[in-house]
Amino acid sequence: MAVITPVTTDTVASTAPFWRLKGFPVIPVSILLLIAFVAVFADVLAPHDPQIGSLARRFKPPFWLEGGSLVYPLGTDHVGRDVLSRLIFGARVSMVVGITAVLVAGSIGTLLGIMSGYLGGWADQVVMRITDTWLALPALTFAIFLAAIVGPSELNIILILGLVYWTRYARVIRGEVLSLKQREFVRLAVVAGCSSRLIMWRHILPNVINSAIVLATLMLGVVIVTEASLSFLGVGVPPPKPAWGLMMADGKKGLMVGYWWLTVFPGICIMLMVLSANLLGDWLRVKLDPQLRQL
Amino acid sequence: MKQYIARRVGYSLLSLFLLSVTIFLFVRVTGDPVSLLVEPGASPEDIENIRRQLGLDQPLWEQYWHFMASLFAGDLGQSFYYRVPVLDLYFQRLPHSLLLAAVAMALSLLIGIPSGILAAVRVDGFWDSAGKIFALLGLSLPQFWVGLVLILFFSVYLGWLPSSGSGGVLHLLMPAFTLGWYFAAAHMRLTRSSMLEVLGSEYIKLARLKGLPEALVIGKHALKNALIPVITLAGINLVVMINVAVVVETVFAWPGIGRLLYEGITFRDFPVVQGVVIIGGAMIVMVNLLVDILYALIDPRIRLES
Amino acid sequence: MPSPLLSLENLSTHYVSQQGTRVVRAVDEVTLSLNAGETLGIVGESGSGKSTLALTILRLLPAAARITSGRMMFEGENLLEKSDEEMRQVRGKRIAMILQDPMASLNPLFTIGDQVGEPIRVHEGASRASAWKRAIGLLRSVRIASPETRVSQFPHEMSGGMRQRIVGAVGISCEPRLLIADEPTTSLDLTIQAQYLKLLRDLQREHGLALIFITHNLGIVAKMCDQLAVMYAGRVVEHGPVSRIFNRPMHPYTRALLGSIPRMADNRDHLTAIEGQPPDLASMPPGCAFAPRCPEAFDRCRAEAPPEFTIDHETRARCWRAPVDASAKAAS
Amino acid sequence: MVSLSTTRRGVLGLSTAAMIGATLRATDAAPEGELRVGVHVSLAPTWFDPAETPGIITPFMLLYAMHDAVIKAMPGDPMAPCLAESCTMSPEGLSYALSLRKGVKFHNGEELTAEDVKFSLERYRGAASKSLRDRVANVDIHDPHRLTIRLKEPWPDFLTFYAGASGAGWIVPKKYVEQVGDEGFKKAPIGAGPYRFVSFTPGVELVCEAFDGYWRKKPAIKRLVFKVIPDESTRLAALQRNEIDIAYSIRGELADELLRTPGLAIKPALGSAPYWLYFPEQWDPQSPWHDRRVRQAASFALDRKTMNEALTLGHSRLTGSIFPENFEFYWALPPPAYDPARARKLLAEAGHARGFDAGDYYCDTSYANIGEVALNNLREVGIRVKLRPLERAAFFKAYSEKKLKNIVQGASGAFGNCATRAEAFVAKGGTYVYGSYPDIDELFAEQAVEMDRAKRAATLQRLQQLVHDKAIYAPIWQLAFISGVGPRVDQSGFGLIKGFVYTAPYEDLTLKGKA
Repeated sequence: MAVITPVTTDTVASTAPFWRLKGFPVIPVSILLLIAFVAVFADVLAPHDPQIGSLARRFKPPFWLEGGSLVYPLGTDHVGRDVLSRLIFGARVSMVVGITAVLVAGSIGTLLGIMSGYLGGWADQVVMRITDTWLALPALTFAIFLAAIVGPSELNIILILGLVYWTRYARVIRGEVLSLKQREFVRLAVVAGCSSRLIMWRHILPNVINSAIVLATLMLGVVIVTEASLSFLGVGVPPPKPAWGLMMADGKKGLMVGYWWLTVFPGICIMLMVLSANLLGDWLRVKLDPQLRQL
Repeated sequence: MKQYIARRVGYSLLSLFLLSVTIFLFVRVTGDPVSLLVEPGASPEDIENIRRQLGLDQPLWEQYWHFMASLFAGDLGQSFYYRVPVLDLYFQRLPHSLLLAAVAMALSLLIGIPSGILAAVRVDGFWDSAGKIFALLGLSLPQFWVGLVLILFFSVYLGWLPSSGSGGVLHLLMPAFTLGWYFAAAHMRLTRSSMLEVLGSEYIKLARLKGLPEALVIGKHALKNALIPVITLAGINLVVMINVAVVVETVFAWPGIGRLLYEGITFRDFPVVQGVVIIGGAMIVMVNLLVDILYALIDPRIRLES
Repeated sequence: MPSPLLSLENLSTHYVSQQGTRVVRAVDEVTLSLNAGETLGIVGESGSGKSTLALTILRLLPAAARITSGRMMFEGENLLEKSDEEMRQVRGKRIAMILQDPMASLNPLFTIGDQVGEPIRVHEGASRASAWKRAIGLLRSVRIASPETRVSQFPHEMSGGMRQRIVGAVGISCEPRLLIADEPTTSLDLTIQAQYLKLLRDLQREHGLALIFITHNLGIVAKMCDQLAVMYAGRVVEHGPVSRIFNRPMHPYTRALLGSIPRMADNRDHLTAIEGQPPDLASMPPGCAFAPRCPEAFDRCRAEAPPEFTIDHETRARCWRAPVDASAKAAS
Repeated sequence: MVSLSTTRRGVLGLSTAAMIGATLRATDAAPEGELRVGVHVSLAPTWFDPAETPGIITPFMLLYAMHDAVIKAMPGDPMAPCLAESCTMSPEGLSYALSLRKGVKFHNGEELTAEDVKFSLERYRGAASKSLRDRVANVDIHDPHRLTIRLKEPWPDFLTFYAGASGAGWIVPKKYVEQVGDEGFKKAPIGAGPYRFVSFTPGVELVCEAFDGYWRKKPAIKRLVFKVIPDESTRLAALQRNEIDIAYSIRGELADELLRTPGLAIKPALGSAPYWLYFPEQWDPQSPWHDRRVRQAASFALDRKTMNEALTLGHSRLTGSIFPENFEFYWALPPPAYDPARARKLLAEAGHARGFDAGDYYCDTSYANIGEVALNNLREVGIRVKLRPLERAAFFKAYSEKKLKNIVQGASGAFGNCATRAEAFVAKGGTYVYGSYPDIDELFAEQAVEMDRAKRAATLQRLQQLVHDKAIYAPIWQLAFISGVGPRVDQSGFGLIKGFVYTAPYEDLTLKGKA
């Protein structure tokens, strides 16, 4: 039978589509929960200190290969650190970096997006000019400069990623606000004499929060992969912190030499996390978009 | 309409001005090119000498004034590292970047559009998931890793493709794929959502009511409409690709703009960084401007709103 | 009596939610028939299942909808037994439909000629050139001035009324036996609306079309239709000749509708004169769906849904009172 | 050139140079084949012009191919007369008489004369150009092949700078340069070296072709291609695929692969940049680093040998000095022993029996791998630090602006001698000096005015002793630069010239099967 799919409108325009999954995305959410679990209990789960190694036992392969042992189940890296322990602690670093960076970007972007969209005029001009400038500056360039200014540390990487990516939020949220402004309840609130601040806080924010959440899940992936690229360019999370992106950048040389476990394991972790976040985001799009709740 | 365009152009120029100040200051506060042109511990005389040669002994505002004045004269200055005009460098690299971006975009659309259509037409089916996940994978893996795995497999192991550099078509394949794959997810998503939107439209309903075969409904009526936003995005992304391919260009030793910029940053080659960022910014601002104006021409509501 | 062109028997279409827990009976046990050349009006409030019924006849339902029971006989064939491919060949060729929003029904990126001629090319295998020629003729027959130039223009170059008529031209392009018009005039202003209705009637006469006219405007029904089916909550609550229903409505809902009849001039979108809300189709009351709003409801109405009573060969109604009233009237 | 060890005064005889020329002179067969070199940095056109030579070693990679010098480092002789047949210093040290080799031709066929030598020296504006200009009075040309460089005052280091630490002694054709100008010269450089410039594509490659008329010998290989491949993994892949024959800078585990892949060879060359840890807070009485025992402990904690094995396959030279071994006035110090027990004991004596949190460990991102290992070593004895790798430009900016704290991992490959190195890194007021000791400053001031070389050497040795005794630095090593060589190469040229990390001299390189 031919299919006519109901007309749907995207809340988040153009950057990503609305997605339909059969029910709850069980696998992606389980993966994310697992990563979160590992991140929280890293201290208990990790068999070794992730930051300490010894050159005497560098490049040990995973246990099932010749020369590997169960002491270091997934092998050791170029400084002789346990790859499994680094992956486990890496979950924490990547989760913290990813989520906080998205929060930073999301808060700045949502706030400015709302102000820009609702207040219009002068405020709008300032915010939009800044976003234009930001967008014209390649993200990595910007990140390298910021890294040079503030120096590398986990916290600074979070700030950098947040500062690089807030504009994406600002643009989307502003667009949403512009259409919300035309809606009855906002007009009613204006007529009822609510202050602009109250309207933005009480009426606009709750209505854009869904889009912000959806965008956040999609941005999580972007942020984590960017973090890896920054490490590749030498301005990411500083070693010996076990971040997945850093592990990949550090281990990339090993790839050519047959030490595949150095990059493949963190690669799988990043891939699973990013894929899951994206699939969850796409599902949330459908769930959180009121226009799609009818069926 | 004229007024609208004039205003948008004005904003764009303002943005570019902000960009020029930002990049001018950024590049200066974050490092000293002289310390990179000599070994640490070089004699103060040599350092002073180089500083004078590069014009870094002048006060900041004077440097900025000089930079802006030359910019309006169409001169972006001389590279500290290469000691040749930045524009020369830029136009030597630009064809490579354009080529890479164009092929990468073609590959990206080749992945993104079919998987997007499949995802929209076969919602929740096997092909939906397969296409979706394939397109998303490009986004989920760091480019440097994808690049190295490709080199390892196609160059070292199979020996089919040259590992790096530029030259023939074969040189282009791996970097273009790596770059294109990263962007494929965005094109897939937009194709999918745009396709779904179009499929829900009245004219698609009518096309079906006419008794057209499904292939004709999708391939003719829906696709052509659904591709409009995708092509718009592709246009913007093409410009973006030219400017952000640092990682791919580094891994594959591709002599493009991204690497020029990256090396400019690492050497604090102020004129190169300023020049590349400003030209890149102008390109992006211009494309956005064009899109805005085109949409305004199509949709009068936008004009009223802003 | 000749066998009707279209007869629907006990036709039901349900929407099933993804989890399978919610079932919406959008079309429920509908029995209708229509003879060649006749016009059947279907009226009802928004959400009463009119449009779903139309799409059910064409088997062009959304993914979540299922035709759960019944038969659809068209020219002696059961449409429900046809394969998707066979069904596709029915659409546009033997049964055509004009959509609610003709303004949006034309693809903005293709020429008028292409879109009007398309069914001819697909169904009759006509060449591009001959389809083009036929399209010009069709435009002329829907009273489009200078069709030779219009044919190579794009939809945005046309006025609303013209696009409306072009959609009509698409509908009749393959000379179908049955044309379904789903509220084709709601988006038009009054003069154009009247012109369009006249056009439809002319076309019907010229081509011997059977017409199903879906509307909520009883004024139009009075002008256009031979038969009338009144739908409420997915069911046909009353069915019969227009003149009989207007003069002697059997169902309280029909009476309420007639009581709130808008004039032609009164282009209201909703029938709001009846108090209360239509029921939630997913959780229907056990009895008659109209009972909560019905001024004449009694206990049985609320406990047990009434079957379709056939009062005479041209009068059927779903109301416990109908047979009683009918006999009362007959007696009087 | 960084490699020069001692300054030769007096006559530089013909002997060594002539011998090298004789023994290495190959057959007169026409050059054939192509050698492709994978280069780790972007080649800059400034490097085609000796006059622009900055104070880094990289440009010499190209100078050795396209140009020739009056005197330059050659195999077996760090100061081999090349374009000069002899160089004689006058007894009072005020002038140097050069006698040029006859019949030397530039790539355009013109003969190299004393005019070109004078022009090149006067035109020179790169590193150390000010020192040269300040001290050189004038250049007298006697005839096309004889000239005298006169100094304003005796300058014992003249040859160090003229023949080594600058590009002033590398000769460009005066007539040609005047004709095409500086810009034109960079676009189509002409020199007197064994290879002539063919084409240059920025960011991609430089192509050179053998110059049949090279005075020393006819190069064996027809074409030289320098390909820019910035990523070292990609460089290795290109070498494995025989896309290139020589891959510069293959580090760490990638070098292991060179050993493992049949046909590939590893070519380590010792550069002259020592690496060290610096303790910028040692002058702050509040800081734990104020205690010399703590600084010594840090040095004892470093397992330099294992680090060397792991990161540079044992090819780096462990050192106990921040001065490179080939510098004038160098005083050899053995590398400190690896003795964690002693380190812990010293720490305990200093009141840190349980170790202490030592703050940050700053380094240049490109050498964070050293830092990662050092970090583990330090932690093992109880010095807990956090690695803070800074991107190169930012690192040196912060280092020189004295913004770094706790531990700094530094390095220097600057030209000069032990005095210049001490000036920048030890003596009061130096660019990278966060604090100083009066006795050292005194010694430094003393040597600066000492004209007697032997006395100056003694003073500088005492200074080096003090730097060691006070544990101002914890030196690590002189880093080995490891390159890979493919199966087609016979003589790769690595290590022929002491202290030079690139392949040279190019005319001596050969491919297999092609004599």
